[in-house]
Amino acid sequence: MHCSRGLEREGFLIDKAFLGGGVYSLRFETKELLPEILPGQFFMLGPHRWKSDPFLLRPFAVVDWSENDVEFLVKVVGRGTKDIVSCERGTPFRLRGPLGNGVFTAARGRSLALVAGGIGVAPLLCAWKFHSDVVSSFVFGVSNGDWAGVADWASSKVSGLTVASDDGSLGYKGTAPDVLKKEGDLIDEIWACGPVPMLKAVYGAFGGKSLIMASLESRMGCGIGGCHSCTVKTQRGMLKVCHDGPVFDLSEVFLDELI
Amino acid sequence: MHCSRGLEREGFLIDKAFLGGGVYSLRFETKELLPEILPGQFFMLGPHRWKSDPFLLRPFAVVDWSENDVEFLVKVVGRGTKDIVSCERGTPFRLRGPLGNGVFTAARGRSLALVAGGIGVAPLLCAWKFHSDVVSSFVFGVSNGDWAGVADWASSKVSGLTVASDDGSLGYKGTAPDVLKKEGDLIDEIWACGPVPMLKAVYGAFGGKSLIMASLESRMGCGIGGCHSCTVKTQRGMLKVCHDGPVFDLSEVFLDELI
Amino acid sequence: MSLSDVSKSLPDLSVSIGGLTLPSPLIIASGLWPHDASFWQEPYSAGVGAICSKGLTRRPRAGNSGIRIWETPSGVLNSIGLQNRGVEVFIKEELPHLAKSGIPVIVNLAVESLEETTESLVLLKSAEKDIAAVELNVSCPNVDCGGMAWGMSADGVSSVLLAARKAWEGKLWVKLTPQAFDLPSVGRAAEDGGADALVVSNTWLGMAIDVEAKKPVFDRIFAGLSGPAVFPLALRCLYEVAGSVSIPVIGCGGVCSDEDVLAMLLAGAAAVEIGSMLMHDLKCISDIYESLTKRMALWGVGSVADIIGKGRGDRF
Amino acid sequence: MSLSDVSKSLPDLSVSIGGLTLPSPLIIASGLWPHDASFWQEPYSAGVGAICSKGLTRRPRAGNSGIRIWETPSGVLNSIGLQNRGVEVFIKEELPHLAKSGIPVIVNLAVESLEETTESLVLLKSAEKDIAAVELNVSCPNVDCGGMAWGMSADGVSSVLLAARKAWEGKLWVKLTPQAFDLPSVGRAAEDGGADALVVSNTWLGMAIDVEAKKPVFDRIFAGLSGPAVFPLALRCLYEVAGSVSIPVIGCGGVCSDEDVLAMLLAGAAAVEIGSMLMHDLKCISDIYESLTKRMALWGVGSVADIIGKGRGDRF
Ligand SMILES: Cc1cc2nc3c(=O)[nH]c(=O)nc-3n(C[C@H](O)[C@H](O)[C@H](O)COP(=O)(O)OP(=O)(O)OC[C@H]3O[C@@H](n4cnc5c(N)ncnc54)[C@H](O)[C@@H]3O)c2cc1C
Ligand SMILES: Cc1cc2nc3c(=O)[nH]c(=O)nc-3n(C[C@H](O)[C@H](O)[C@H](O)COP(=O)(O)OP(=O)(O)OC[C@H]3O[C@@H](n4cnc5c(N)ncnc54)[C@H](O)[C@@H]3O)c2cc1C
Ligand SMILES: Cc1cc2nc3c(=O)[nH]c(=O)nc-3n(C[C@H](O)[C@H](O)[C@H](O)COP(=O)(O)O)c2cc1C
Ligand SMILES: Cc1cc2nc3c(=O)[nH]c(=O)nc-3n(C[C@H](O)[C@H](O)[C@H](O)COP(=O)(O)O)c2cc1C
Ligand code: FES
Ligand code: FES
Repeated sequence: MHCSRGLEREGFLIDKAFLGGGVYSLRFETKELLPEILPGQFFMLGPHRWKSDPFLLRPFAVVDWSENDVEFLVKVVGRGTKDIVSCERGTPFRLRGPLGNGVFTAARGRSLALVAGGIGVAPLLCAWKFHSDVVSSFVFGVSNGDWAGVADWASSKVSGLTVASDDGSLGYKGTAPDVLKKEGDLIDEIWACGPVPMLKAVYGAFGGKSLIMASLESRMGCGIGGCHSCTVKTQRGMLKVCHDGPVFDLSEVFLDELI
Repeated sequence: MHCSRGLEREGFLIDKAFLGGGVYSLRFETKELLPEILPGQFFMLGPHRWKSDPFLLRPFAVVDWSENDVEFLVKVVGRGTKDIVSCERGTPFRLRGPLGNGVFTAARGRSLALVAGGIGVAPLLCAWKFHSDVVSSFVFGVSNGDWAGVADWASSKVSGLTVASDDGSLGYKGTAPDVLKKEGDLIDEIWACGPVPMLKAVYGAFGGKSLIMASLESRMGCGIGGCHSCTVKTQRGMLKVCHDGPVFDLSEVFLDELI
Repeated sequence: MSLSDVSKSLPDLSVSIGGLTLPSPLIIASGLWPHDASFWQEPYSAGVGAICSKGLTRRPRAGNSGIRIWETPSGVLNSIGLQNRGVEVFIKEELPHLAKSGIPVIVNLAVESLEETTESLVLLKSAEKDIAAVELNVSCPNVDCGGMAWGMSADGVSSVLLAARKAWEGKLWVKLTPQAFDLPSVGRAAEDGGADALVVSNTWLGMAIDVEAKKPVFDRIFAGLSGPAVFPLALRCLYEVAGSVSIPVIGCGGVCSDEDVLAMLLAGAAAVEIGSMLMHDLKCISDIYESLTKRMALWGVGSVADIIGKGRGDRF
Repeated sequence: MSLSDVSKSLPDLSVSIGGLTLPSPLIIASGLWPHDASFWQEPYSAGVGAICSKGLTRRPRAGNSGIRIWETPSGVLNSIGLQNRGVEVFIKEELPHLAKSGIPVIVNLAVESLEETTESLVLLKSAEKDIAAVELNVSCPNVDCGGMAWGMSADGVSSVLLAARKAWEGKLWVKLTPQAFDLPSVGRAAEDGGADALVVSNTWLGMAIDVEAKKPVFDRIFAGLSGPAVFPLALRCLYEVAGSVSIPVIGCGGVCSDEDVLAMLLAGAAAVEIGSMLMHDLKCISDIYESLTKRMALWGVGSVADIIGKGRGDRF
């Protein structure tokens, strides 16, 4: 390996835990020291053995990090994630990051709620860890009991985590926005991450009242603003999730154009 | 897996040993019982994780086999062999075989010599094991001392193996055909496998006097005579190494057209 | 519907291609499968709708010298050069055994000159009962005279069809080349000339260089690219042609999975041919057949016809 | 020579392309690299011979709606649709910073109408000193008006060159499309029209279908295929064009390794452009540069010029 590879880092998978619901926690040890990572920032990654198929690295939000290790939650949804979680401990990985300039920025003195849907909990765990002092509540919505392991795992990290599930099999019955609505109307700011329908529900309930900062997803090529693959339509034009985001002020985003 | 997959079998890598000279011995346990395998027959194989890149299975001669295991020698020469030997024990493999109709057939009552060059020793080890009663000598030529591990390993299987090396660092100094020439002129039949120059030397020294049956190599697609990728030019036309061979009467083969 | 209910209502995978009914939309493409009846039966025959013969010529051909196959990223370059024993030997020594298998035989006939094509078709007529269709190959990139040249333009295809239709009244497919500039117009020429179906398409012209030897890998320099790498290109060609003709179009190029088959069908294919994937897995067709059946059952789709063309956008 | 001796006689990797000297034959292809000077320096700049800008148009373009990138076997389909801020903003806000990097800037100009092309070139003239060459992109498959249409025929390319050469006297490259029927003739038209070099070529027209959604993945249905999958096809195109023109030809399509670069050079390329591989590894170029240097030293080859065209067979 070379002395400086810029954002291209190498890491070894040192911990892998299956949490249920198709979700794994993966921890990598990096060879070099990591720079400071801000909540919402992400890495693109894949095992070194990916040469040309799979070809593209996959983006994942940082859940936690220290000087030379970094942790992600990976939900298996397709061939890339399937292959990533099949790797043994010790497997060398390509880790490109930290990426993203639009991040969750702590706003002291305001009431701040975090709301996560499913795997969207990942960047919010990072936000909580580094800004727990300013967070007033954290709601984690999941579809059903398959997520019990993930919910337990998250609860062990976040004191006072409120869990909700669509079918009531875990925590409150209802969606995360539903629960948030019950928690009180006076929220200055919301940090959100989850499926598009959840983001729409949050915006429907709190748009105009609270500032809603949401971490968005998009298919990515480069992760550095070069290829224009990952754009979302906003009031400021087509913006790049990898470079201008992934965290955006939801009031600027054309929610109906999200894929 | 299905009940009958014909020639497509599944096996697990159960043993891997590095023998030096870039050569590994690999042993696979198969799920189903194997049919009888004749010396010279081969398998096309690759780890199950090869989906589209690498795409083609690689051919390897059977070294040894029993009801449900089969052993190969694999020399690393390119990306496929490199990836194959990097697999851990337990890795599931696709094993297509046994393939080949032109095989080494024992000729009782005649003097028979085996001559191998480098990795060409593989099918001859199988021939020796199943026909040691009819073999009068077995010469194994290698380039240099890098092959010491392979030569030791082969010697442990073949009593009376004669080793020769180009630079004299192992056994006799000289090529395998040189050594064979010294061993005596009256050989009825020779079974040979090795690089094209070796085959030419054997033919130069014994052609017309002894029947020379040689296992040839060629780039392969299907292994079953379907794709016409693997042909060699012979006096009977373009013949398929996978289907008509891999063992051919060398007097029929246009040696200068071998690649 | 859950997977366990699937067996209750197995969908019908048979397809009809210009009047020819096949038990499955999965056809083995030309040049991959041995003319050896022992491979035209279980377990290899499971799920197979038809098998195309190796490209045949009027007279035997030895094929090309030198390296004939080379792996590329997710693809395969080949330069076989139509090695075959000629139409006559095929009819006498091979076809009868293959036909006995019960698998529909598609005879892939490589167009060299018009005369040879006519002669071959006249010979094939004598074995008509054993031939489900003739697939005219105007698209082989690996030979000098004829081959792909006929398929490059509408005019070339028209003259081939004119000659062929005089000698052969049975089912006639035309296998196009993606090297043609305007595939839809070539396809329309074939339709106008009386083709019953089109196959879109053959291999893509590529090459490789052996860097250490500092020379082209193949004696003929260029070779044909196939395999998963070309799937997105083949799908686009299929989509264009299927939108431009009214006869059935069979998709071919890089099909490897039930997803690929469904993509081709949704784009308008009446069936697919599978070639290179068989080198990767001799039994891929039965696996694809199974997963296709399951997926169709899950979708609640009763027949292949209900899928064909259902994924087309508004272009063409 | 052994590897340890390599450092003693490092070969010279600079190349000359129609009078323009670049420090390395490895050029970053258009559409992959940010117009952000922080990426135009170490460690990313190591081994880079030049960088092509994103395809620019006379006026800003928002690009295409919907999914813009899709992975295929060893390849990538893209449908970006030339999102860019327009030539004027580029000249004012971006180019000065990029030029300061010292890396030669190749301005990729997407040809829409002839008028717009002329206007853009006139504007670029004001920044001529910061521009190593203009690369006319007559090959973008992802836009409606113009784009690829200009590159499909010799006539189209001739008219573009006629207009362009009136407005731009600096170095002029033309980036061809592999969708053209007769690339050599299109290449000759560009040469005759005064191009200093050709780039062969852009992406290959493909498509994808989202099987579960039962519809095309891309809003525009078709998209451009790039990446390792297309390398054998791109190498063939390069080989054909390099044998048909006398200006330098730059290879582009699927280049991922030093072997690929050498194959392109041996086939006749004067340099290469590397695109998709950068998505796989932002730093691939410096790795390729290093291994290329080592390999050339092992071969005992002192300069890139000694390799160009040395692997050509006798065709063309
Ligand atoms: C900034 C960012 C952060 C992310 N953080 C996480 C995370 O912390 N944990 C996690 O599990 N996932 C995260 N994702 C999503 C993750 O990147 C995708 O699930 C993954 O790339 C899918 O790869 P695949 O090969 O398994 O899926 P594919 O086989 O390529 O596709 C399967 C499915 O995944 C979806 N998908 C594919 N690529 C993306 C993508 N880039 N973004 C969103 N959806 C995609 C598609 O809609 C498709 O339905 C994040 C995505 C982004 C953009
Ligand atoms: C019938 C038969 C039996 C064989 N038995 C053995 C064996 O027992 N042990 C063993 O180590 N090797 C054997 N080989 C050779 C082995 O198949 C190749 O070395 C292997 O396929 C190379 O794969 P690769 O991906 O590593 O090489 P690639 O990267 O594809 O190519 C690297 C080099 O390998 C050579 N090569 C590639 N494919 C073949 C091929 N099919 N046949 C010959 N050379 C090839 C090429 O000339 C090239 O120089 C046999 C080949 C055949 C045809
Ligand atoms: C080794 C090989 C031999 C082939 N021979 C023929 C042939 O004789 N006639 C023909 O029409 N097509 C031939 N083809 C083309 C295939 O039938 C098919 O059209 C092409 O490979 C694309 O499909 P695939 O990607 O599924 O392989 C051959 C392909 C390969 C790989
Ligand atoms: C995301 C993406 C965007 C591209 N944008 C442009 C462009 O704006 N102008 C252009 O001429 N080519 C563009 N291309 C084509 C590349 O420059 C290159 O010609 C092509 O991708 C083939 O090379 P590759 O296989 O190395 O990527 C783009 C390619 C990709 C993948
Ligand atoms: S992923 Fe390339 S610009 Fe965002
Ligand atoms: S490898 Fe296909 S015929 Fe021999």
